[in-house]
Amino acid sequence: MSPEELQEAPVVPPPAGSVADLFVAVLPDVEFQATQGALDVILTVDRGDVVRILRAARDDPRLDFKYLRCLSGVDHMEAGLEVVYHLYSYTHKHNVTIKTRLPQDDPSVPSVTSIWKGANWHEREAAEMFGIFFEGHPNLVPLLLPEDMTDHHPLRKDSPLAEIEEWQAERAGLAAGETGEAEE
Amino acid sequence: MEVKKAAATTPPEAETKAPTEVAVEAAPGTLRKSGVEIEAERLRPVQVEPGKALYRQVLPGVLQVPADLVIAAARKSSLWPMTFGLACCAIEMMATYMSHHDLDRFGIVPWASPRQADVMIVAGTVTKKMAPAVKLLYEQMPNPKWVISMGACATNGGPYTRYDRVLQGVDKIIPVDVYVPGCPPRPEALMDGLIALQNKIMEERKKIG
Amino acid sequence: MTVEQEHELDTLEINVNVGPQHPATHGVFRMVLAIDGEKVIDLVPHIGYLHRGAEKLSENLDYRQAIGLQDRTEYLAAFNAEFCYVMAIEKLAGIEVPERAEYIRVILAELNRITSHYMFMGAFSTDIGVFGTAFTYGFREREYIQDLFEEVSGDRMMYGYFRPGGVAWDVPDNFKERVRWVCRQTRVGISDIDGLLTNNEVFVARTRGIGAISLENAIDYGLSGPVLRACGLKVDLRREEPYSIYDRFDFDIPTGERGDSFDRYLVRLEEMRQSVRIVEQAVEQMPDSGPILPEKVPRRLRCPPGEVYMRAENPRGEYGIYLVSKGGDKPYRLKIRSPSYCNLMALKEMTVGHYVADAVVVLGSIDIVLGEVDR
Amino acid sequence: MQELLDNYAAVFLAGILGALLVLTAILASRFLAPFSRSLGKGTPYECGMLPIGRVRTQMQVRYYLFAILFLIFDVEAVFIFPWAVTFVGVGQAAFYEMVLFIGILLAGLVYAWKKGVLQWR
Repeated sequence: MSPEELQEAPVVPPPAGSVADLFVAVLPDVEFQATQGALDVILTVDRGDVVRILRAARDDPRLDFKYLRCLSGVDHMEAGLEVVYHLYSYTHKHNVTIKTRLPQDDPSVPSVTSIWKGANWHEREAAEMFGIFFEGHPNLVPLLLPEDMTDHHPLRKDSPLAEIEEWQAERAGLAAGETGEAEE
Repeated sequence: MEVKKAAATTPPEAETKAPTEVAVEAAPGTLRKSGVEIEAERLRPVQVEPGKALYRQVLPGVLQVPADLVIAAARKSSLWPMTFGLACCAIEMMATYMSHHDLDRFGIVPWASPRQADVMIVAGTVTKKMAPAVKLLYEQMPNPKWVISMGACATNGGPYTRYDRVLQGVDKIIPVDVYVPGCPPRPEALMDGLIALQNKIMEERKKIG
Repeated sequence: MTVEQEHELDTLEINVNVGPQHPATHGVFRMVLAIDGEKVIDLVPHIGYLHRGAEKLSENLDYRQAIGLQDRTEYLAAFNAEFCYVMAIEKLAGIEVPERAEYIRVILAELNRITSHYMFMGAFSTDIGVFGTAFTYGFREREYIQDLFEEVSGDRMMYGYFRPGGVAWDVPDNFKERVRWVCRQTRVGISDIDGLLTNNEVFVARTRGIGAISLENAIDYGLSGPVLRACGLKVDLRREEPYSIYDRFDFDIPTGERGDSFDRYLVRLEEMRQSVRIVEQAVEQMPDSGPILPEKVPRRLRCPPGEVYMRAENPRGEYGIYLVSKGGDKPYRLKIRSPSYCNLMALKEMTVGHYVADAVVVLGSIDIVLGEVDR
Repeated sequence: MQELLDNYAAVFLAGILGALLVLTAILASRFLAPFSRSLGKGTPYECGMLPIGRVRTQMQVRYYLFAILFLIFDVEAVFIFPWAVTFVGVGQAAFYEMVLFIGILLAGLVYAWKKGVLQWR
């Protein structure tokens, strides 16, 4: 998939009365672009007011997004890194996806562990897999990689897959069933 | 196993040094050792010492043959595997232990601690974070010990072999006796692997030492 | 021994390492318990011992090949994982699934939920001390269902049977009788385990009140599935956001009151009965013939650019697939939101304060699958 | 005298067989198993990880109480076994003596229970 073939998703305005309008009502001063994804509405927000909009999303009774479904990082190569928050409300039964775009050279975004305790490991994983720095995260230590491996970000698009090494046993003459030379 | 160990002690250092080291040197000359380099020491193959049994020195040669036969028959009919389930193969291994495919009839009793285990069935993907633990557990097992590499992941990385955090085969760190193919191998395949191991124990009874 | 005297006898806390190779950690999960005598003071979980990069590899496989990795990521309920991944592609590419394929999928996914819960029953009761009995019951019943899976998909665990748009090939002719037979056998199996465990005082004494978590904390940690329903919230994705054809079946959603280990066990036990009910209804309503794949699905599927977060009700909770496609035949980014990963975050909250022996019971009650936690 | 000797002969024989069993068990493994000292073999088993924390930490004092209570009731069991074996032929008086013996220890158990020693606070 050479980079030129990558096409961006078309921007489809969400239907009237969707969650986007609720957000406009609750936070009139925060500007965001809203598109209609395959299942739920997607709001792209500047990283400065991510915490503000997410805290309002959780606390405001009209939105009431108590459940942080999923927090993931996406690597868009030159277009920078992206952090995606999926939220769901048990009372109003509606969904929203909030995204922020981070520049490639300074990928840092304030942490949301103060809003949801459930974001802790998601952020640690995004940090170690993409190199995104979450300010204010209590314990940003690699989770899936060994603790002392802080400079290796496997999920980045530029980190290559491993080559297939030779199968150990054939070369060292220890293939299964082979009893080796030295007689007892 | 005995000769394998003798053979194993000479080549691993020389030859197996190549693949794991080559992958490491590629890292740029960063000031601080990169995480991957720190990891390289942990992934060094295990140093295997061949054990020396007392009865080999004491008993005259002609008496050793029947003694070997009896001891090997005893060892092969009570193989205690260490419960060492890593991934999906572990579920299939448990299905093999349980009543439908019952392994107890072979005298194979799963045992949790390495101190009383004879066989280590490596069931699942060995990642580079787990490799030091696998090595330590292998070293902690008492000496007539064997290893069954169950499934494609343990044999050479399986479907995850192209990911750099996965060790491409458990035989990079510990010597393996029987490879059981499959992803996951059917319970019958695992039983076939265990029977192959039993035959191997009978064949190599003179070398177990 | 008055409380003041006790303070002069303070002791250093001991770090117990319940490490990667441990019979009670259901795989390669490691937690370091700081204990003071018998009480657990602190718990530090370590995961990543089975991190095999399913997400990274999926970015280099095309859409059909990545189905195999989904089976191996959630290896106790592989049909459910495939179901969620395949529906994510269908939502993105806008593929219509024929009726018969939908029914086959629902039947197999629900039966797989039952096998996963059987595994839970066995493992959970072994943690408590019912060594082997419930394990043997559970695996004996699993074999019956796995035989059916083998007849349908050709494999016992790694099926690779669902395709974007339906299922790979048609089911054998005696599928309906076999499913009815398996349902009858499963009802017997469930009553066996129910009789063995539910009213067993030792089982209740070891699990009632252990590892309880409040509903607010559960939502805050993002818990989902039986662990959340045990806290009393009646939430099930098959009823909340009905996907596929789950809105055609009537089944009720079991919930607990106190959110402790015993309620989680009860919720899962009742869930098995509801799954059997779903399967029986699905077999009755299933059309006898009809296409199992839409005609126009190209072999090398190319999804239009866009993104979707598809979620399905997995035996352990909400299994989500966040699929970003940039128009090629390979997923650009595939994030697997695994329920065990999120449920495990609350482990420390549930365990601190209990005895050391109960730490293992709480871990067992969350029912984690390490392939899913570490991906 | 002869019959006395026979009894002791039986006990003596049982002792010999017991010792023989234990010796063969230990010596056989020393004699047959191929021993090898490898680096990792000596390390304490900690689920695959290198041991963390100090080994010689002070134990909680409560464990001492459990140990003592166990010791008392274990020794009591040792006294009850011979009585239980010769229960029929030993006559009425021995029965009441044993009931008294068990009663005293039961009082000790009730005292410990009320003191709350059995609960791990």
